[in-house]
Amino acid sequence: MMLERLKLVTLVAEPVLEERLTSKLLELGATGFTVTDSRGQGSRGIRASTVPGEGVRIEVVVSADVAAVILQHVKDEYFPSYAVIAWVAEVEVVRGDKYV
Amino acid sequence: MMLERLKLVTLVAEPVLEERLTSKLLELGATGFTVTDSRGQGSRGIRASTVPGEGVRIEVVVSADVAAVILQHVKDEYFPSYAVIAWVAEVEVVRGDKYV
Amino acid sequence: MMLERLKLVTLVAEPVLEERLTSKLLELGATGFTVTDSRGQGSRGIRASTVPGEGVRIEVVVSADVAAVILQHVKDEYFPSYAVIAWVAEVEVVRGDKYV
Amino acid sequence: MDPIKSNLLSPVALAFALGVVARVIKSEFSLPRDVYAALSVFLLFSLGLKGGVELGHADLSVVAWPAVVTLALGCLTPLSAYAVLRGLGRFSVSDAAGIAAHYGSVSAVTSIAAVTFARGMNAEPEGFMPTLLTLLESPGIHIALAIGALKTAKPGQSVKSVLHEVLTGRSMVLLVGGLIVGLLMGEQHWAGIEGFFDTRGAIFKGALTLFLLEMGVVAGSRLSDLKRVGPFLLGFGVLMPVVHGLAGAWLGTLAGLSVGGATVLAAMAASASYIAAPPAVRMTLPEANPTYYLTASLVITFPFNLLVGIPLYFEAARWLHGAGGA
Amino acid sequence: MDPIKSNLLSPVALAFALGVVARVIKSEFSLPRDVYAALSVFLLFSLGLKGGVELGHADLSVVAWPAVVTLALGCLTPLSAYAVLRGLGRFSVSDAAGIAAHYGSVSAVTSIAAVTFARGMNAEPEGFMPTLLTLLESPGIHIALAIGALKTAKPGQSVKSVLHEVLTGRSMVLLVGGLIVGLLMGEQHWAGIEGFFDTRGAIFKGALTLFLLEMGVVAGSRLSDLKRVGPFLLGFGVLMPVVHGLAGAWLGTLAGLSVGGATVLAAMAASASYIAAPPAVRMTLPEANPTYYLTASLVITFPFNLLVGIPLYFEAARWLHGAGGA
Amino acid sequence: MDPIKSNLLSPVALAFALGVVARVIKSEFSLPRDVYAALSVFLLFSLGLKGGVELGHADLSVVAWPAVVTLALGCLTPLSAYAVLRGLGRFSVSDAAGIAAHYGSVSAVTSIAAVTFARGMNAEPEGFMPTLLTLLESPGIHIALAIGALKTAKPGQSVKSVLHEVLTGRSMVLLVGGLIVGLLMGEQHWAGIEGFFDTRGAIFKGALTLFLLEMGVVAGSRLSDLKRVGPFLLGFGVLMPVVHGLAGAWLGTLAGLSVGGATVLAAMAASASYIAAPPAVRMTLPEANPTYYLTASLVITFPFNLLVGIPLYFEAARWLHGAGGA
Ligand SMILES: Nc1ncnc2c1ncn2[C@@H]1O[C@H](COP(=O)(O)O)[C@@H](O)[C@H]1O
Ligand SMILES: Nc1ncnc2c1ncn2[C@@H]1O[C@H](COP(=O)(O)O)[C@@H](O)[C@H]1O
Ligand SMILES: Nc1ncnc2c1ncn2[C@@H]1O[C@H](COP(=O)(O)O)[C@@H](O)[C@H]1O
Ligand code: NA
Ligand code: NA
Ligand code: NA
Repeated sequence: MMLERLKLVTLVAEPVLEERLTSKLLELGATGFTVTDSRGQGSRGIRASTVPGEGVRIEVVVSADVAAVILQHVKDEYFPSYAVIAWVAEVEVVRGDKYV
Repeated sequence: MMLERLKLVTLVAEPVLEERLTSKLLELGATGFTVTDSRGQGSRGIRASTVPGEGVRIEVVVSADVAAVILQHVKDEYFPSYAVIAWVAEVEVVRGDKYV
Repeated sequence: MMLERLKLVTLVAEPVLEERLTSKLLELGATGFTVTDSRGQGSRGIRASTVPGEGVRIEVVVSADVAAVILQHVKDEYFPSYAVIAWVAEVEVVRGDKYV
Repeated sequence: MDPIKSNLLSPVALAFALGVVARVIKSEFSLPRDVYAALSVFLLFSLGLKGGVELGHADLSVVAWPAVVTLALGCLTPLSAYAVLRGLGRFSVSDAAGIAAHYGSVSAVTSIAAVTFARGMNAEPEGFMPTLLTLLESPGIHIALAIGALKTAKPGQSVKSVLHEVLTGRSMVLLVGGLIVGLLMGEQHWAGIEGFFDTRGAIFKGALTLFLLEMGVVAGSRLSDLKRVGPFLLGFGVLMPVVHGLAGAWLGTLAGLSVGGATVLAAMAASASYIAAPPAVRMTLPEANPTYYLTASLVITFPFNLLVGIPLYFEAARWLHGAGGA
Repeated sequence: MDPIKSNLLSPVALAFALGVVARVIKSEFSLPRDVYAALSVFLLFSLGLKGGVELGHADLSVVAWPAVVTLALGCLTPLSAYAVLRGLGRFSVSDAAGIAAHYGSVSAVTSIAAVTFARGMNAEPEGFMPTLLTLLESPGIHIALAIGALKTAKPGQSVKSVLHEVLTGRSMVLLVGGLIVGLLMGEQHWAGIEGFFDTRGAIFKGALTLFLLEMGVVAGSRLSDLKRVGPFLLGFGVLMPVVHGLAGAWLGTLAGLSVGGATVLAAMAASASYIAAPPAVRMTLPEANPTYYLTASLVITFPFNLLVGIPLYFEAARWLHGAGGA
Repeated sequence: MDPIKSNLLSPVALAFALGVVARVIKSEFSLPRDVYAALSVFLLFSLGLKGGVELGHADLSVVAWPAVVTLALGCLTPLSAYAVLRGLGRFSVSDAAGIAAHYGSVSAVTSIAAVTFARGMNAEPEGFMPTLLTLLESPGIHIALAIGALKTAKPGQSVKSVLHEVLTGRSMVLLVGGLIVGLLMGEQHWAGIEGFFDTRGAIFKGALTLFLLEMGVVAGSRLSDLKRVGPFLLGFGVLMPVVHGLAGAWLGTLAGLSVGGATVLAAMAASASYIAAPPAVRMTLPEANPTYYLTASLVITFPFNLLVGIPLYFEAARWLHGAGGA
């Protein structure tokens, strides 16, 4: 089967950022996203939400270019003041043309 | 430590498909699966469940062969009419022989 | 942008182990972790929790060395008697120096 | 106050409207998923229990005819809906069958609202209405799905597994299970829990109010879909219930139901399922567009019945009873 | 109606049966996890509060002997369970200790069902029963885990951390915390919230009914495990409770408890924990097979006590009181 | 019993303390997130409904002055808090504005606790207090955020979107929505659901007790943050409420409120928001340290008001009314 090589960007962020981040992702070129609720702990320990550690885990399958733009945006806009982590993995996607 | 190179297939699908998909995965050769609840948005915008965007995120660690069979099945059976996305990543698994 | 190549270790384990595992992860060198609730099925079928299949899915971004130590620990301490699965993937991380 | 106005100012109608408004002003407010589910468990189980206790007092001969007409409505309403959608609306087989499955089944909350309304009008419905509700829930779904399965080449899932799905679904377990539990436990045990489960009590009505607040949010979040379904379905979502409702009021009256009972049967016939039908249709008729059936049942027909339909069916039932001699 | 039959037709027993049936017919019905947790919070906290209010009225000298025999039961029941499982059942040390920890502890819901049952039989239990419940919860777990830890080389987790886990577990916080809050707040404040938390009220009983509906689902989903545990454990899950229950009824009567109080103490002794014990055992004795202890406590002993055991202990308590002169 | 002692032994105060203790002893106990959310929906909606029903009876001229002083408090309290934090406390603009937004807004639960307390002291507050609550919720947040936005270069998010966020937030929808629903539905419909939603009833008080149990857990889990905020904020979290509370009691009395009403207005002015303000501040002033504003409002000011502040404001209101002639 034809699989397309794409990037899977995963962001874990404070819940308060969910709506802002997901609309930005679409704006930056993502065609969709998947969100799950999470809890966790990090090194900076910004205890940002009423219950410390609550987060949203946002996954987005995108082209390498869009991935780079997303990461740059997250780094510039969110890393300085928010509890956010971002990582990228290589994935192969079925009908990947839909997501670029 | 001995790690086995295997495939991690991730499916995000409408909740109504959970049971059907997971039994099929086992039938196709998976030895297990992990499910989390998700919400999201996609390009096709089938507003399939009462609350649009609700989904289940199914992860399954399998051999490359089984991965191919699973993806083919999902593509043929579900892509035409259902809100489903599928991607595959390379992973290394502890005691990977258990999962093939 | 500078991205650091790191490892993403994912553990799916019985809920009863959450606290023990996450503190151990920090002890072994992880700087943080992200947890989501899951359900699933596996080959060993230890029906460990009141509701069979309930689990916690723990993700941790670490250096390759720490990843190896974590996997060894999980293999030695948890594989014999607990329902646990562990896999590792390659990821690229924004500001990855924070996580090593 | 006249029935329609009183109905529009009832807590359930106002709570539903508040939910819709909250969504229209883009509020993030919504009840947690699990709490919404818990409320529906409570409402359905209460309905079943109370119905079971009442059924214990009922004379079988009094229940027989209403049961027969209820089953008749369960067979006729999906057929009439299918015929209208296919013949006049030019919908595809899958879409027509999918929508018909919803209108052939029943919305428990609409039936509860009708019971509350009738009581407020001093027309206490028969105690065995929950029994009729369970009879009406599944036949319509199966008939419509059977049409769809017969007429389309590649059914999404075996009919048998979907039949099982519907018959063992949440509302069936709670309603039928509640009925049996209510029947078996008897008056004395019921007395101990009546203060909690009584469908006439404040807890039940309060839970219903909160449930409708969230239903308003859900309906409101699909409001934009109204544009996507086209004018035919808009009209269908209002007129089909009226036809089914009047048929229900008429058959109910013929079968000997009181004004209250005929009103509730009418509301049940007029209502469209939005709990049992959607997953069954989604699995069996994947080509049917969910936007059509979800919007029609949830965004058009449900609020129409809640706000306008129920008082209308009540007036019809009253008129039919008057014509019948009272 | 005779006690056993009346008990089988109580809402809690019927709701439990309905939950089991729902799972047997493979219904997808189940209460959301969080709602189930919330119900148990409400039940345990109500029990604690009410117990605290009652404890405020109690004479310390009246509580002393019952407390002593309760602690004695907390030490004896894990030992007897361990001896039987190891000696007769030939279970491994871990398995025997793991199961014994469950039977040495207590199921709060069984104790609540016993209170409700005794009241229905006009044998109001002493108000300080919740105090006894808290005394009985943890010793058994610790004794059994200590045996397991001493006899197996590699304990899963330090005994200290598990001890902490059990003593600060949800049921302990709610029961002990509720007791203290109830004691401190006094009658006047209690009057303001009694309508909500009263363990005799409809809300409490309704919540208990819903809780048991879900417990039925949980037990039903483990029903297939009955085949895996073997005939010995099946017999153990029925006979061990009877032995512990009769011991409880006898010691309770000796300690001066009323028929109702002795029934409840018996039910507590007979019951097996399925909230506090499973995680403690899972962490400390990883080699113990969870299928054994979860099936025995949840699928065998819990329903047995609920349906048959409680009326039996009640008859025993009545007989013991009769023999004792009344 | 004297007010303070009676207040300390109220179920809500004790439940809060129990929650804190549970966390201090490192218990894993906590209410599920969704249940906590559901309780707050119920409390806020009940408050709104009841307030709406009462508003229907109120004379507009009686409400006018209290509304004016409430709005005045909504403008003054964020300014005074900002001035103190910046001038005396030497906090950064962002931190000062972020904390001021919390103290300019209001904690609904504190206001509910004040209503319950005043009633217990036979000083029934005016029925339109929930109306004042809605007036007081948002101005303070907006004023403080505006200061922050004007004085810092790079605002986290457009002020417009945050204004929308606050005005359509959960508590606004439930309070304002509830008010309108309560106003519209009228006495007769209210009678049917009063047993569930009545803020004087046992269900409301029971839900409040459970809510405070969890609030105790949340506050307890942030207890260690007390060390991080420094002595100034500790003092601020106790003294600022007293100043705002006395101002509220005085202005309320001037505006013609009864002792009960003035107490509740004082408690509202003294309270710091922990539902509406935190996300608004987090989005608009990302440089403001959340540990400061969450610890001050949730761990210091909330318990202070709950345990000591409310009785104090009550005494002040009584004294002011006495001085005013009664
Ligand atoms: N090394 C890590 N691995 C996985 N998740 C992490 C890691 N570090 C932080 N996180 C997640 O990112 C959130 C914020 O972390 P931080 O900004 O470092 O305090 C945490 O609550 C975790 O959910
Ligand atoms: N590009 C994407 N990245 C991550 N998840 C996606 C993406 N596109 C779609 N999804 C997920 O797949 C579901 C269905 O998408 P679709 O079929 O494209 O409407 C959505 O609800 C998302 O959860
Ligand atoms: N092949 C697999 N792919 C993904 N998750 C798995 C797989 N096998 C097991 N799991 C997860 O690991 C848990 C324990 O599995 P096991 O120990 O094999 O019974 C299951 O409940 C699943 O959540
Ligand atoms: Na219908
Ligand atoms: Na026991
Ligand atoms: Na304030």
